[in-house]
Amino acid sequence: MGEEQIKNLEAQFEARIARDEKIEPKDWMPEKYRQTHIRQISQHAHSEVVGMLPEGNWITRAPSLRRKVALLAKIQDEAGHGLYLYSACETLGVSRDELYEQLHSGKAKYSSIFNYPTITWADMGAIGWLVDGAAIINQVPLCNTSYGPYARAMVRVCKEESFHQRQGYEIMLKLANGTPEQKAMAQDALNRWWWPSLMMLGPTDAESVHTEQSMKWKLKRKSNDELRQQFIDQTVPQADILGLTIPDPDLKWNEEKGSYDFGEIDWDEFWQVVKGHGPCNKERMKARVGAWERGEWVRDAAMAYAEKQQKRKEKQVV
Amino acid sequence: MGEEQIKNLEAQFEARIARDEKIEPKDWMPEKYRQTHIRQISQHAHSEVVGMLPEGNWITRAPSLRRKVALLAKIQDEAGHGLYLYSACETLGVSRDELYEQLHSGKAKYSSIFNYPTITWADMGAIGWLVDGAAIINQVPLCNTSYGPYARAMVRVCKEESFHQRQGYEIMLKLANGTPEQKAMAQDALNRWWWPSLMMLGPTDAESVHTEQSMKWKLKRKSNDELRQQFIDQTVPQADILGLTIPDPDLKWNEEKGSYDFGEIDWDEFWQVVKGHGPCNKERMKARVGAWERGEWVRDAAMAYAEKQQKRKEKQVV
Amino acid sequence: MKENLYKYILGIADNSLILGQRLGELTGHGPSLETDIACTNLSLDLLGQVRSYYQYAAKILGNGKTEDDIAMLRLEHEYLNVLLVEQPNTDFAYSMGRQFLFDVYHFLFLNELQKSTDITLSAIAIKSIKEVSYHQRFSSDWIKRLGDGTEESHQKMQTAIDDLWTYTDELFRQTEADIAMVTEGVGVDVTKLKDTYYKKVAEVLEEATLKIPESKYFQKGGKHGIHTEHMGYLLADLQYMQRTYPNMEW
Amino acid sequence: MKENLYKYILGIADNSLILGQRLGELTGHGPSLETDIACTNLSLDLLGQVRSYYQYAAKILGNGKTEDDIAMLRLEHEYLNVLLVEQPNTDFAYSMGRQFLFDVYHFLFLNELQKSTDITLSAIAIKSIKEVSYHQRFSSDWIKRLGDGTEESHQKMQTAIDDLWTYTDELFRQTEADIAMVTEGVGVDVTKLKDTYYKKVAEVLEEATLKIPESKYFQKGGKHGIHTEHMGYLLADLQYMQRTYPNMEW
Repeated sequence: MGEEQIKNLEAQFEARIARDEKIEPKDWMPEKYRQTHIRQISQHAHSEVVGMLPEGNWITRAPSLRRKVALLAKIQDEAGHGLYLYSACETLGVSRDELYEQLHSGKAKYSSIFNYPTITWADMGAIGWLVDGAAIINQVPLCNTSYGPYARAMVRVCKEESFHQRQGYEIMLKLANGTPEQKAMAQDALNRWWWPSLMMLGPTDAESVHTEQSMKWKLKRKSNDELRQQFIDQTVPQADILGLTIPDPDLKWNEEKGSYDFGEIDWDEFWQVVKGHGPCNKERMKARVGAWERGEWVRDAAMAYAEKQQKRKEKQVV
Repeated sequence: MGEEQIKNLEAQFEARIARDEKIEPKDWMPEKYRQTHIRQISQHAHSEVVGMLPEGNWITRAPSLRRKVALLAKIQDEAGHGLYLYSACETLGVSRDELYEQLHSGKAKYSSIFNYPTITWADMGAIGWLVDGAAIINQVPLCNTSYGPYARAMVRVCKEESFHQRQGYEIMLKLANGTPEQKAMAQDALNRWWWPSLMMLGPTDAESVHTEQSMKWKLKRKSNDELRQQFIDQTVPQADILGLTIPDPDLKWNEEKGSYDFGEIDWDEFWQVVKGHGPCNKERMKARVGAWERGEWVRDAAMAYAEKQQKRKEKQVV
Repeated sequence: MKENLYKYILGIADNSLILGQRLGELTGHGPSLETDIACTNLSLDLLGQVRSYYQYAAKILGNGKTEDDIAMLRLEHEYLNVLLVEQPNTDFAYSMGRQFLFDVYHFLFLNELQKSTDITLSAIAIKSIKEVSYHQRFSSDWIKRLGDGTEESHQKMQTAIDDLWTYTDELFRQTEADIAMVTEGVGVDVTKLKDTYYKKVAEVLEEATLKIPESKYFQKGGKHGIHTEHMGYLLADLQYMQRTYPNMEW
Repeated sequence: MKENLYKYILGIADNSLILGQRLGELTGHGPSLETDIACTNLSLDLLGQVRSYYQYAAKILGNGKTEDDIAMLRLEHEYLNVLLVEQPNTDFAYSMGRQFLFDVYHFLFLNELQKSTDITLSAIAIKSIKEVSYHQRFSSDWIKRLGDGTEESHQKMQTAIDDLWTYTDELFRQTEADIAMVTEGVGVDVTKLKDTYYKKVAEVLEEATLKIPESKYFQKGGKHGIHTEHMGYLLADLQYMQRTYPNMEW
């Protein structure tokens, strides 16, 4: 294809996106669009899968049968999200095995928040309330993103996420209205998850790369700092209802701008975790890689069996 | 050596034993004597080592620091017993690695009692009281057995065993005088360990092989049934002091013979366990073989390091 | 209190509780995302059933104890599950072998329990049997895949079946409470399920090219509260929160 | 109550308790009978020391709580041990690496604690330092054997050291209680031990032909009761009996 032709295609492509048309797998797309989407969708899928681990840590110890069942269901949903996000990603011409390989080798990232440990039961509440809360703020705009398969996956994801968030908040509510030990447990979880949740919305706009391009492709509609402000403004009143204190002495209502001022985020910590030196980065990767390696003979067996079955069928037909 | 000569040596050898002289590693001995001793001493060593597992199962869960420390010390003693029994065995011209190989392949036996699970803390008491109690009855005569290294090892073993037995009894005493839950726990342990302990004294005389020869070599001084009677007569009053009931409806004092009558032992169970089908035979072997295999690289490293050090020393000397 | 009925319910529900707990350990650590989802689902189904049983048991107790008290605050010897379900997740072949050997039983059992004269038990059975029918298909499929997959998987699956076989006989033993409930028409006479069970199991094993173990030695104890050494550690986790924070709502 | 002193004692004793517990898991499962004996012995020594500390702590509490209440009935966030000692027995290299990185610190620490103005703490330190001097020799020897053994052992030992390194910095951090106790002449100023520690560790690592990790990223939290995910499971076992059978004597 000549350079002229490509430019032409690109112009048409951008015009379609501008008209809010969906791009589908068989449509022509610029290589950069494909790569950017593979990176973002797979990162999102990996986050769902790695995100199963911190919550999975409390399945065997959930304090009641009702909570145990709900936790299992939630983690099952996350595995499901992983599954359809990987599928969306595969429509861009990359295999799930390649994506796993990228995760396991450390080439692909996943959400840094899952590198924090779940130490108490209250963390199940805090993750639902804060982490899923921040995730929703990141994700709702993606229901209208330009790439069709991703947008459709996100519709389903967001619906379930907001159910998870309510569930998490309800765990917190029960603790906050419980015994002093339970209330202390809830406050402690808020203390530990608050700042990492704010960091989930990404680095400050000044440090953020890819933003402009992502805006154009509707992978992003607001800046990180805007989203962060939205999250804070939405969450502070929820904490008030719980009677819990947000661990930020600088947090206060700013009448003038109609939103909360808040303290400075420890970006050193953010980058430390992103670069692989968070409290659980190594454990999470060990768990995923370990599961994958321990499972190799199982996957091989399933493959071998399927091939045998196929041959048997073919024989029958003959 | 002519047949005549051998007969002569054998006669002298038996005469020495009859005079209560000790046989030492460098002395001439009949091959059958050597083999019988290798079998018995290694079996005894293996029992100490496998015996660490059921008790080791409660180290992390011991109910008080004092008990945890005592349990650790006891298991450490058992490892020590294993160590000097293997050493005694090695004096007969067999290596420890060969002995392990025999254990791991299932060729060598160990005491069947360790194929029962330790389910509650009270089992730590019952094992000390009953299992060590039965072991002592088996072992005290061996302090005067004919093979010197074995006899000397047994002197040390027996001293420590009787300390362990007292410790076990004291655990039971505390439970028996404790809360209803604790007393029930003690009774339950007695129920589960009583019959297996009786079986520890070996099959009935009618079924017992090797007995005559072993008597001559002072590997045995009393028959299995005599030892069993001794154990029962000694243990029943101890149970009475605890206020616990021995799980044998046929148990009663026989004024005439001056000892207890007791019910029939389930020899089917005995042989099932001996043949490898007890509750924990597989687990015990998995644990031992697993530890050995996981430890291979460590032992290799220690060997390689020792060789390097040796060479360095030699260089220095040169 | 109807002591026999209470114990009878525990005997059923504890199997599902402990197996559900074991399955829960696998979440996030399985060989593929698909198996993770499926195993989590098995766990979910079983624990859902458990709740119905314990809620009924709590009603029978009638002393204010809740389903969670029953699930998480008994002493080890008060759990009446069979030894099979408490066996650890040694590898995926063990997990699937355990599941399969239980599912075949579970399905036959619920099929009969549907006819119980106790309407609550019958209702739970009717509700659960569809789920368990799926469980059975799922685990049977994996037995076939692993048994008739690669040489390595065949070996591992055979080892798992051989090891777990020793716990199958207990499924068909009856406690005194069981017998009393059978007499009343409430309980299922499990002794009558035994032949069908071994026949069904043999069919799947044969299709999976696996040998049917010949050992005649079996382990028992769970139905009388005497468990394997694995059980204590499982309970330490299961009960952790309820023991550490007693009398609280969650 | 002397709150700072109480917390200070816990900070010391919890390290030994949790490490002793980890060592106890190894008993019967080590690479040789000799290492089994040695590791059991380390555990014994540490738990012996722990008893002295907690008995003293119980006296300070003065509310009838015993050494066992303190050892086994606190909530997770009330345990003040460093993260290093709670790390699991991943393999023998990890167990020895953890031991070595702690022993070097422990020896330096006790050496100073001997001079404490608190005579009980000073007495415990004097009594314990011989044991810990042996521990340090034992673990250093194993670092050398594994580091300078085979290629495989070198690799494993390096991996363990690299992973555990991230937990060393916390040893030299001070809580408010620590600082208060240093001021009173009771506590040891651990910040002053840091250089000597890394120098000693480096010497052994070098002799063991191991690389000294260069990472400047460290983990912390244990001294403030914020532990790793491993801790909860360790406590579930440690506390099992005391939680399940409260208020009993053993």
